Formats: sequence, structure tokens, C-alpha cells
Amino acid sequence: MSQPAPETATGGSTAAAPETGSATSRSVPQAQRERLLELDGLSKSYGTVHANRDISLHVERGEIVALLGENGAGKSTLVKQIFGLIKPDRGTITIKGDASPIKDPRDAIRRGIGMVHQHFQLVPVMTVAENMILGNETTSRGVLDIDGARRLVRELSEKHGLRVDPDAEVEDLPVGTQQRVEILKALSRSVDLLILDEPTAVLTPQETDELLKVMKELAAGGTSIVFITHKLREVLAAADRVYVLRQGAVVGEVATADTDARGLATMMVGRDVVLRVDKDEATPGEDVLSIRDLVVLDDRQLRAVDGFSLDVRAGEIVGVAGVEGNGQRELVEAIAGMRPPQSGRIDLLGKDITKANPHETHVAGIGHIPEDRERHGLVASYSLADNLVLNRFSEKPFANGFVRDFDAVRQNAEALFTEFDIRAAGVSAPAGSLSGGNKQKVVVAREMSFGPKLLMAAQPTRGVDVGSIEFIHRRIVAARDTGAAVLLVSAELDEVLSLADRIAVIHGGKVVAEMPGKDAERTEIGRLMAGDH
Amino acid sequence: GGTSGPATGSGGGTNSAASGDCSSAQVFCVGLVTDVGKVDDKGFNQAAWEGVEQVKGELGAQTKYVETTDPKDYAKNIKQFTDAKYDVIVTVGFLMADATRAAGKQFPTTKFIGFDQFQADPVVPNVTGLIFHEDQAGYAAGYLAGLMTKTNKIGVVLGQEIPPTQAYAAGYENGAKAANPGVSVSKVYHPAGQNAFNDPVWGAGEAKKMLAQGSDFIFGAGGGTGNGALQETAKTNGAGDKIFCIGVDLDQWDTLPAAHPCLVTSAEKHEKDGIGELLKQIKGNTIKPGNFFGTAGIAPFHDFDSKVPADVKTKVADVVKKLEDGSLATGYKA
Amino acid sequence: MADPRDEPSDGTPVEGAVATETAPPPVLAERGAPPPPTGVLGLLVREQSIIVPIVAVIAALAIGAVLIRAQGVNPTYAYQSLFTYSFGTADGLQATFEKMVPLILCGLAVVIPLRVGLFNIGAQGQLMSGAICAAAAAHAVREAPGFLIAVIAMVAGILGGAMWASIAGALKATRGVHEVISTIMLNSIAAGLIDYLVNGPLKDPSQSYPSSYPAPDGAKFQALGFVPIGLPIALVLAILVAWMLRRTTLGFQFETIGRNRHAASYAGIKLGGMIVLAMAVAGALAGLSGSIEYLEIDPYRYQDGIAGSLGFDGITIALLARSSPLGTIPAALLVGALRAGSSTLMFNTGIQPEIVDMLLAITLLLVSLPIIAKLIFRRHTAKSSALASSWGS
Amino acid sequence: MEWVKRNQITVGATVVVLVAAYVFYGINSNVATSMFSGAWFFAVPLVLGALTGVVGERSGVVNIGIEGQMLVAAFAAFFSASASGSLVVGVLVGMLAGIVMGAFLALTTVKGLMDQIIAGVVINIVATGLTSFFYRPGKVLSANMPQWNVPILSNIPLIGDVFFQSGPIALFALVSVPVVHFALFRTRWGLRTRSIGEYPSAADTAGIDVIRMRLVNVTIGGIFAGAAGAYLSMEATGGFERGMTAGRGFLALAILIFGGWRPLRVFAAALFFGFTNALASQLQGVVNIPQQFITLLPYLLTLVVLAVAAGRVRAPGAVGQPFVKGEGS
Ligand SMILES: Nc1ncnc2c1ncn2[C@@H]1O[C@H](COP(=O)(O)OP(=O)(O)OP(=O)(O)O)[C@@H](O)[C@H]1O
Ligand SMILES: Nc1ncnc2c1ncn2[C@@H]1O[C@H](COP(=O)(O)OP(=O)(O)OP(=O)(O)O)[C@@H](O)[C@H]1O
Ligand SMILES: [Mg+2]
Ligand SMILES: [Mg+2]
Repeated sequence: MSQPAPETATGGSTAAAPETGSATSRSVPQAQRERLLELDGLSKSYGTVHANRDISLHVERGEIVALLGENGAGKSTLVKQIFGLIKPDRGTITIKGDASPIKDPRDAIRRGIGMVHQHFQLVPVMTVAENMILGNETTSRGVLDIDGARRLVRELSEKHGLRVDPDAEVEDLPVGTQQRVEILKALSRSVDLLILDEPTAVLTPQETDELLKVMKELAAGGTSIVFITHKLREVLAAADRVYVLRQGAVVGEVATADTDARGLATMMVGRDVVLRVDKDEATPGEDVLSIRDLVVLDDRQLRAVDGFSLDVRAGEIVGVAGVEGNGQRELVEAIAGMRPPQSGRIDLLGKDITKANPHETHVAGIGHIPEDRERHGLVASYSLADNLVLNRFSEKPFANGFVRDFDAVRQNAEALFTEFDIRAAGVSAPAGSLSGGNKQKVVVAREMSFGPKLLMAAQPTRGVDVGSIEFIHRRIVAARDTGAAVLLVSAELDEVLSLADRIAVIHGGKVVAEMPGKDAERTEIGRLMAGDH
Repeated sequence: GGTSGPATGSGGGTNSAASGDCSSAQVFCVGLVTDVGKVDDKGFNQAAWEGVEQVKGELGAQTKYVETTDPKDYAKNIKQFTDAKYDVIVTVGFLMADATRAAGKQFPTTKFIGFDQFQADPVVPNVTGLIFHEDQAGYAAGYLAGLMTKTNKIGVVLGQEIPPTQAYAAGYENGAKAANPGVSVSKVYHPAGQNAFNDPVWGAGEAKKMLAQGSDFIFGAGGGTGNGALQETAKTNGAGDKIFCIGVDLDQWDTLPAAHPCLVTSAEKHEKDGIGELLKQIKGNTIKPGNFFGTAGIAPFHDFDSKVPADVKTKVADVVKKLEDGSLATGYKA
Repeated sequence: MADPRDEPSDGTPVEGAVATETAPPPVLAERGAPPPPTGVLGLLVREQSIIVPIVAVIAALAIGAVLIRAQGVNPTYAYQSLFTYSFGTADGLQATFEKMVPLILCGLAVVIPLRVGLFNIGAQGQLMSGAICAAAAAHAVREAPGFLIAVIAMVAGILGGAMWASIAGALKATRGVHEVISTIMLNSIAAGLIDYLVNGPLKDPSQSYPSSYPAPDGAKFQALGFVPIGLPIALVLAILVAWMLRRTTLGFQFETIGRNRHAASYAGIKLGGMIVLAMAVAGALAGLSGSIEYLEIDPYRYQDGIAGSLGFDGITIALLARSSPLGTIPAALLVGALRAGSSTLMFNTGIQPEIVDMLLAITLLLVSLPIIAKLIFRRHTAKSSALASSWGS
Repeated sequence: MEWVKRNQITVGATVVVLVAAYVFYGINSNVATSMFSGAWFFAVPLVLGALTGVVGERSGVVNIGIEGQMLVAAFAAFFSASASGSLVVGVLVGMLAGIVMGAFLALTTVKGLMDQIIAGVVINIVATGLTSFFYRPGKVLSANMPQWNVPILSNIPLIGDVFFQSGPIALFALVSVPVVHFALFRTRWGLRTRSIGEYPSAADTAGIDVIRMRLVNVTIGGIFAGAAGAYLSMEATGGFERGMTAGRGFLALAILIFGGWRPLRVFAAALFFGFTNALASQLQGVVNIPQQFITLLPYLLTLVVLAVAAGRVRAPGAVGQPFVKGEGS
């Protein structure tokens, strides 16, 4: 249940939750409002896919408008057109009364539009300062004014309370910080309209709240914001108005004051959505995974996991909660055999798998839903059938010794298709052609279908729409109920709270607290995650 | 000028006005197959072709060449000519020896001239090898350099290390030492590889280095690679006064004008003459199987005639004569 | 954390609900691609990987005709001489076939690493090293029966090539040395070492020019009519490689690494080992082609020029074949025929053999520029996979 | 000084090399000078060729056609110089030929979306075919390329002799290295170039015209390969030979990677290679090992150095990948 129940959002039950829960308390007087953006009949097709059809909407000055919709509903397509990245087939975009077409991003920037993209648009090997000025450089006698850029970064981070080091290289920064850089970059050019495409997908709760606060301050200062997210809590907390998209068309518009999470979800999916994970009490069995004093180095040879110990028993879900960058990734990779630990010991069902490679851990019974599905979980150009046996291609019945058995591969895929409700043209469609939610279902299907002893799920619902989240959560619980041990690693505190039978809070690479999931307190865990213990 | 247009189209059968039927006894047809390389290579392919062209008029011959691009095509390229019933086929280069002998056995009525191909016993009756003593040419050149060097340092830049370059190098070194025991000879072979004989830039670099280290004679003996050395020497300060270069294989005064500023002479195999001589023998039916030894020596001094001291000239001429009549050995054993 | 307003789940499978209450989103195999046409056009579109190269060759010949005309030669006559010899005569056909053998094998030696995302510029050195190992082995067992010598020589060639290529593979796998540099360097090192060997330990003293001992007579490959023995070997290997890449777990591992290295290591594929293995297999093929050159082609010795530029031609073949193993066969046939016919072309018309390079370059250009496909098939143009994208890894 | 701190290894290595060079110079000035000159003589085309690679690959376009670019330029430079009787014309035409070949690569790959490696291979084949097909023997240059002595600098012992008494193209190479380095890391053009080679969609969203910039960079970058070609046929020698690049374009590619796509390191790598080459030929006949073993020293040492210093180079992130607007973000 990553979509919090409405009372969590409106009730302000967490200390860090944003103060302003509804739009009515916004301080910008109605009279001052001016139409900043107006879309009229905007349509865009990719071949036969109508990514946007006849979309008309408007944004007032100082208003925060949320775009909501399932994966592939056309949200990114819509905002990319506003930013000049792609051209509409039909329709007009009017910005501050000017309806001339937006030629390219440069034109959009010139006309006061800033955008934070769903996929980071930062150059990884460059510093924050360099990224900040890219495309808008100041030079003195031909030489880049890097000092000026540093100053700019410092000033901006001061102003918006988003701290970043101007000299850090972007690729060394945790994703959350990279997101801050993205936001600062968008703000570094004076913007009237700020577009945020799923900015919170990679943020921790604290970071999210920070961002929502910044957004509201900006709005108060007269900046308009278009905000895309899959998280209803955020919509309700920050936005004034919501447009809901389904299959490329606007299917509803509503003021946040007049709706709740459930209403939004229903509008989005077109049916009633179960926003709650329904599960029975866990009946834990024997120890499946036992980790002792694990030390794992990260890519920079620092001790990311530093003396981590934890047990996971059969039939229970243990949630590892923590701010991203506290060793979760390295922990998961070490268990999966993708990153050799420095010291310590990992046992699976009493067998030492500390030095096992990914193949051996798989054989030993670990199902691993990786954090980064595009990078690790799937081969985009392979068929779904091949992706569904990606780590089992050499096992019977998918291969007879050396030779692969395509019939078995196909049958497997067809079975999983129905079982996991994967929506694609067919089992031979390339994985890259699926929407994010369906991609994730492919990975989940693969990792659950072989009956793992330990299911390790890292950020299993990141960037996935409500309908798919619901489905994936139910499958995880189902896996537990059939006796698998589940290790859930998620930066989504709500997800951990609603799924886990036991919660381990990770900070600085070690477990700083363990508690039963049943009566865990959101605030308490938030405090522990932040290192306050 | 010996650069008589080899590339101007005499290679093909385009000028059909001249092409008669080679199978008829009246038409005397001479075909040439190059080693990998082209008839304008300033080296032995060019020399061989020019030798053919030189006597073409005199013999009333019809001539044509085929350039080899892949060493595995030797037999195939020879067969182009045997199929067209050519009377004589000249094959250039040691590497073609096997293919030439095989073709000779297969086509006993066709005459073959194997340029640079030593014929070991048993000889094929219709194959004659045209052989030169590279060491003798090198010896004469080294003798000249040994007499003339002021720095007592001379150098030689070679292509790949194979028998002909070894012979040139050994002859050069021995000749120089014979003329001047105090002389030191730097020599360098191109690293093996596809371009050992066609890397003028490398040759130039090596010459530059040798000159900087005090050599005042550079012998460039390695096709295009050696030519690079000659050109570099020609460009160096003092070229023609204090610094000299020596060409190789044929009189490079004709083939490499860029080297004129330093080119005293060339260690010459009289290839053109050899080919011409053999073709005449074939026409006159006096050719003998086995080996025909062409002469080797040094080319005329051309513009340097006045710069080479008279006593040097006589001494060198003397050595050349002794080498020719066999009374002087170069000390190189193949 | 349960939302009291949520209706309690009644156990109805939600999948069912989804299916009935919302239409599934329009997901197509190729998102946004128009539906594939049917009928004759459909056939053409599906077979465009075959049609495009054919059109490209025809177009290249047309452009070549202009060049030939510029030399004052009748293009029809020129092409007639070229292809009549290559395909119409027993000698020519044999020459074409002989040239195809190493082209196919070296093409495969480039194709396989490409699948793993490696660019093998080292087929040249691998071929040479295979050839010299074959020569050394054949000489060492020269007293054995001819057939056995041939087999031993081929095995030695395979091992020699594989070993040489594995060096580049191992340097890549363990030390991250870019295979483009290492294979370039290894080509030069092979040339140097072999030059030493044929001047020293392996030199046939009866030859004045550096040259290995000849293959013993019994071991020499005899052509079956005009079909050299190497040809069936190469063809079978091309088919085997295609089968290996497509149907076996090994091929799957290669392919997975090439397409997504991260996913491959996640899936338990041992990257390092596979990289070395892919290079070794490639080297083995190049090495085998070296030993076939030694056993099949006059003068049956390791001599300068045995490798020609075959290793680099392998790159051309692989690209002409669009990195498909079976595609190397027609690509090699084309290149082999052009090369075989080039001397006849010169003999008959005086046109320089370099024209062949020009024709190949134009063909390659037309095959790989999406122009032709776009002109013919428009929106139905198939995407070809990028080779260059692995460059940086 | 902060720069020195950040580049400790580079600075340290440079100091060590310089000290060693001068010690050698002290022992035998003739041999030392000639060997270092030889190294630089050998390195010039590698440096220039690699600079073409730097500009292209930093913009995201792989260039394995450097060999062909150089060959065509060498051909064009020599024959135009010889036909016009003007060296200046020759050099300019050579550079222009490099640019034209660069434009070919740019148009086919950036506009035509052709695979970059294939385009490079096509360039190489076309270059070989064209230059041998249209080669004409017997042409000469009207004059030698001049030797320039750079005032003051040419008087520095060793360094002056090696670097500052040379032909115009070698000096051009010498100047180009720091200029390109500076441009790449300190100017607006450089920042943008690196961004389109690392992560073009980021550049695109920042308002940079990726396609146009790639086209321009890859085209203009050809000027260095063009200069390298002119160097080969006009400055290093005085004539064109078929295939005279003799693999230098591929070596330049290796040097480019060896130098980690950074001009200064490329310079160092090329000099290193040039020096081992000079060392190898110096040792021939001096030490009693077969010549073949000595001459493969440069290649072997390069491999060893790379293996030891492994993992330190990293290609530009988007090199090899075509950019299509609107697909990336
Ligand atoms: N470049 C493209 N080519 C073809 N189809 C595309 C392209 N970009 C988007 N689409 C299609 O357009 C539709 C809308 O995609 P869009 O990216 O706008 O969705 P979204 O609402 O942002 O989804 P998500 O929540 O997953 O980010 C999808 O069906 C998608 O497959
Ligand atoms: N060039 C393309 N061709 C076909 N489909 C595309 C293309 N580019 C994007 N898509 C599809 O568009 C949809 C949304 O695009 P977007 O770039 O937002 O993907 P995404 O971030 O992977 O999706 P998600 O937010 O669900 O994870 C996805 O289904 C993606 O597969
Ligand atoms: Mg989106
Ligand atoms: Mg998304």
C-alpha cells in the first residue's frame, strides 16, 4: 500500500508531512490569477498509438496542477510537447497569450518554461555546476565562468533550501540529490511554468516533503507548476487541481479540495481500486536467510554495508526501511551474488552463500527483483519469453543440455502472461515496448514463478501505477503465504509499513532498529531513518 | 627519364589496334605478372616492366601486364597469359618462383622469365631465372660511401628483413669497411608487417635519426620505405654537400626526382637490361634454362659527377669490375 | 494502515475485474509501428534483409559502371569479363570458392565478438597465428599419415588462433583493456614473432626467402572438382555458428552480454569467462582459416602474404552480412567473386583491380545507409541493430 | 596549485619523464636529441589523427575511419601541391580533404543514422580504392616544406631541438594539443561538446542542438586528420605512396583510447609510443636479440602499460549511439 490511505495525507499524521494539506489555504488571491498556459485540442500519435488525444487544459499563474494517469496514459508525452521536445500533431499551446508553436527546448526555456524530466537529464560525468550552466553558459573572454556557476549553485540551493555541492560529480551523487540538481537547474533560469515529471519517484519521504514545500513556496511566488506523480498523497498534499488522463485523453478534472485518494484512483483506472494490502497474520517458520556482520564496499570502495546482521524466516516479509544510499543497493547485490562482500557471512537455509555468484544464489533459491529493472532486470530487445527465463535459460525444461527449447520457453511465457496479467502484444513482443508497470510485472513473474525460498524485492513498485502496484503487492503477500521468506527493500515508507511483518531500519549500512510491522509508527521510523537513534 | 607511362594503359587490352592473336607464330607476345604491387612502384615491378617496354619496339612485341593484389593469385594470373597463348611470360619476384616453375612444367612451349628467382636443380627447360647479386651492388655502394664519408658514420634503412635486403645490407657494410676500416654502419630493418616495403614515413624518420647521430651517407634499400629515407636526406641541411644518399635496385635518379639533392648514385641491379637481354635471347632462340646472372653495380653519378673525387671514381670502378669478374667476394653468403 | 472506507476484499480475482472493467491499453509489438502489410508487399517487407543487399549490389554495379566508362571501357564488357571468369569457368569458380573460405571464417570471427559487444580488429593476427601453428605442427608430425597431419594442423591452427584472441579477451575481462587497442597491438606483435619464426626456428633452409616448411604432400587439400575442401568446412561452420548463436545456451549468453551487460551479470552469466570464450571462438575460426590457407593454397607454406588483408576483410564481410553468421556466405561469395575476377578484368580491359574495392565500398555504404530500405519500404523499414553502441564499454 | 593537486599522477609522471630525458641528454646529447626527435616525428600524425578522434568521439561519434581520412588527405595534399606548385595550397587542400571526409562521416551517421563503425569502415575502403585508383606516378613537390625555428623556445636545450625546430604541420600539432584540451574543458563549446557525447538528451533538453553540433564537430574535427595526411605526404616525406598511412590511423585510434579521450594524455601516449619505436630501432643491431623481438617492443609495451593502468580510461557515455530527437527523454 504505497498509496497512503486518505487520512494519512489529510490528517497530517507525520511530523514531516507538509503543513498545507489543501489548496484552499493557498495564499495567492484569486484575483491576481492569469492564464499562464492553455492547451487546446492537443493531439499526438505514434503510429497507431494515440498518446494524446484532443487534450485541452489550462494552468493559472501561481497554480499547482497535477497530471494523473496510469503508465502510458500520455502524461510525459503531453509535457514534452509543452517543453518543445516533440511536436504536436494537432492543437495549440498558448503560453502567456502567445500561441506560436514551440520550436525546441531552447524556445521553451526562452519563454519561461522549466522542466524536470522523468528520466534525469544530467550529464553524469560533469559536476553539478557544469550541469547547472549547460546550455546557458556565461563566459568571459571565451573561458567558461565556472566560479560564477558555483556561486549560482550555492545561491540557488540557499534560496530554495536544497543543499548540493557544486563541485560534486553528478554520477557520484545519490539519486535524491541528483533530483535536487535537476530542480535547481530548472529554477536557475527564471521560470514562469515549472514542469515536474515524476520528480518524487526516487525521493525519500523527507526529500519528497522538502520538495513539496519548495513547490508551494514557488507557487506562492507566482510560479505555475505542472506536477506529474503516481502518488495520490502527494497530489492531495500539493496540488490545487488535478487532470486525470486515461489512454491519451483527459477523463476528468477536479480540485483537490473536492476529492480524496480513492476518488482519484477510481478516476485514473476507471474502476474501484483496493488501496489497502489485505493480508493475514504471518506465521513465520524456520530461518531462511541469515546475515551476520556483513561488510560490502560500494563502487567507490567505501563501506556501504558496514556490519549488517539480519534474519528472515520463511513465511514472513521483512521490510528494510531506510533513506536511499544507506547501503541497501549493496546489501541486495551482495545477497544476490552480484557484489562480493568484504567480510561477514550470508547463509541461505544453513548453506553458506557468501561467495556465491548470481547463478549459484539463484539455484540456491533466491528470487531477486532488482531495483533497476531497465538495467538489470530486462534485456529490452529480447522477447518477453526470453526475458521470462533470463536467469533460467540453461535449466530444464528451457534447455536440453546445450540446446535451448523454445517451445518450453514459450509455454512458460504464456502461462505467466495469464497468471501475472502482463499486457503486451504477445510473448514475442520485445520487452522494451512495454510500459513500466508491465515491465515490472515481467520481472516479478520471473522471480516468483520458480518458487523461490527467498524473495528479495528491491523497490518493487518504483514508478509503477496504482493498478500495477496493487497487483504486485498482492503477489508479494501471496508468495509469503506459500512459505517464501520475503526481504523487501524499499525507500517507499508506506510500502514497507503496509507490507512488512517485521521492519528493519537501515542507516549507515547497519540495522539501527528492528520492530514488528504491525504497530510500527511512521514518525518513529522516519526519525530512525534519518539517523536519529 | 625511365618513368615511361606504365600506368597509361598499356596494361590492358584496350588498345586493341595492336593486339593480334598471340597463338599465331607471327605475333610475339610478352606478358608480365607483377608481385603484389604495381608497375609504377619505383621498384622491381617497375624495373621489370620497363625492361619489357624497352625492347618492345626492337622485337616487335605485343606486351601486357597484370598486377597481382593477392599472393595467392600468382598461378591464376600467370594462367591469364598462358590461356591467351602468350609466347613469353615474365614473373616478378622471388615469391612467384614456385608458381612459375609449375606453370613452366604445365606449358612447355611457353617461355618463362623468373625475375629474382633462383633456379635450383633440376631446372625446368623453359624457365630461366634472372638473378642479381644484391650484395655486389651493396658492396659497391658501401665502398663509395666508405671512401667519401667525413664523419665515419654511414647508415642504411631497409625494408623487411629478407634475403635481398640482407644481401644489400651485408654488401654495403662489408664494402664500406673494406674502403675504410674506421667506418661504423648503422642499419635498421622495418618491423615486419604488411607495409614493410611501403612505409616512407617510417623510413624518413629512421634516416632523420641516423643523420642526427652523425651519419653522412644514407642508403635507402627497401622500396617505398627506403625512398622515404632518401627523401628525408634530400631535405636535410647540407644535402649534396656534406650529406648524401644512395638509391637502390634501379637508377633512382630516374624514378625518384625528390631525392636529386642528395642522390650520388644507386646500388643498381641492371634489371631492365637483364630482361631486355633475355627477351632478345628468346626471340633469337638462344635462351638457356637455369639461371641468368644480370649485372649489378652502381648507377651513374648524374649531377654528382663533379662532386665525386676522381680517385674515388677510379677505385670504385675498379671494385665493380672485380666484383663482376668474380675476383672480389663481398663476404655475403646467402 | 487499512483504509476503513475500502471495501473488504471478497477474494474475487482482481485480474478478472481489470479485464472486464477497463479495456486493455493498446500494446503492440512495436509500439507506434504501423501494422505490417500483407500480400506481395508484406513478403518483400519481411524479406527486406535479403532484398536490400541485392538492390545495393545492383546499385553499386551501376555506379561502378560510370567509373568504368570514365576509363574508356564498355561497362557491359567489363562486368562480363569479371563475372564470366568468376562464375562461368571452372578455374574461376574454384578461385572464387577458395577466396570465400577465409572470408567466411574471418567474417565469423568478427561476427561472434560483435554479438558480445566486442569489435575484433584482430582476425588478421589470429589468422596468422593459426597458420604458423598449423605449419609448425604439420612439420613436427610430418611422418604421420597425410590425413592425420591435416587434422593435427587444423587443430593446431584452431588452438593458435584461439590462444592469440584469448589474450585480447583476457585483457578485456580482467584488466578492462579496450579490445580495439589490444587486437591492433596483437596484430603487430604476431607479425613480428612470426617473422622471427620463419627466419629462424621454422625456416625451411632450402628456401632463401623466409618461409616455413611446406605441408607434407599427403596433407595438402585436394579440391573436389572445383570445390576446395575448405568450402564445405566454412559453410558448415557458418551454419553451426548461426545455430550456436540462435539455439544454444552459449549463444544466448553471448547475445545477452552484447545487449545488456548488466542484465547478463544479474542473470548469472559470467561476463569475464564469456568474453574470453567469445574471443577464443572467434580466434579459433580465424586460426582455422589460417591453417586452411596453409593446407589448401599454393605454395602450401607459411610465407609472407598468406594472410593478405583477410582479417580486415573479415570486418567488411561481417558488416556486409549485417553481423549475421549465415549472411557471411553471400557476402563472401560477392567479395570472393569480385576479387577472383579482378585480374581477368585487368587482363581484358586494363582496369585496375582497385575498382573492386570501390564496388565493395559503395555496396557496403548502400547496405548500411538506411536509404534503400527507406526508399522501397518507407514506414516498414526494419531497424538494424547498432554495432557501434558497444564502443564505449 | 589546486590543479597540480588534482593531477598529482600526471604532474609526477611528467616531472619524472622530463628529468630522465635530461639525464639522458646529459649523457649523450646527440643520441638523446635524435631519439626524442624521432619519437615526435613518429608521434605527429598519431597525435593529429587522435585529435580528430577526440573531437568526434567526445561529440558521440566513433571514428574508425581516421586511417582513410588521413590517406585521402595525404593524397589530396600532395597532388594538389604538386599540381599547383604551392605548398600552402597543398596543406590547405589536405585539411579540406580531412574535413570533407569528416563531413561524410557526419552526414551518414548523424543525419543518415548509419552505424558509425560501418561508416568508418566504408571510409577506409573508399580511401584505399580512390587513392590507388587515381594515383599517378612521377609527381614531385615544387619545394620542401620549410623548417621553422620558434624564437626563444627553439633555444631551450633538448625540448627546443625536438619540438620547436620543425615543420609547420608538426608545430600545428604541437599547438593543437593544448588548444583542443583547453577548448574541451574550459570553453562553452567544450562543455557542450562533452555533453552531447556523454548524454545527448540532457544537452537537448538544455536547449542545445545536438544534431547540428555533432555535424559541425565531426566535420571540422576532420581538419586534424587532414593535417596528419598532409604531414605524411608533404612534411615527413615528399611524396605520396599508395597505402602510405601504413596503419597509422588505427594506431591513432589506439592512442586515442590509450590517452583516455583527453588531448594532453593523447599527446603523452603518442610520445610514449613514438619513443618506444625510436628505442626499438636504436637497439637494432646493438643488442644481440633478433631484430624482430626488438621491433615489436612498442606494441608489447603499450599492451603492458594498458594492462597495468587498467580501468582508468572511460569512453564518452554516448559514443556510438545515434541521437534521435524526442526519443531520449
Ligand atoms: N517515442 C515514442 N514512440 C512511440 N510511442 C511512444 C513514444 N513515446 C511514448 N509513446 C507511447 O505513448 C503513450 C504515452 O506515453 P507517455 O510516455 O506519455 O506515458 P506516461 O503517461 O508518461 O506514462 P508513465 O507513467 O509510464 O511515465 C504510450 O502508449 C507510449 O507507448
Ligand atoms: N521509441 C519508443 N518506441 C516505443 N515505445 C516507447 C518509445 N519510447 C518510449 N516508449 C514507451 O513509452 C512509455 C512511457 O514512456 P516513458 O519514456 O515515460 O517510459 P518509462 O519511464 O519507462 O515508463 P514508466 O514510467 O512506466 O516506467 C513506455 O511504455 C515506453 O516503453
Ligand atoms: Mg511518463
Ligand atoms: Mg514512469
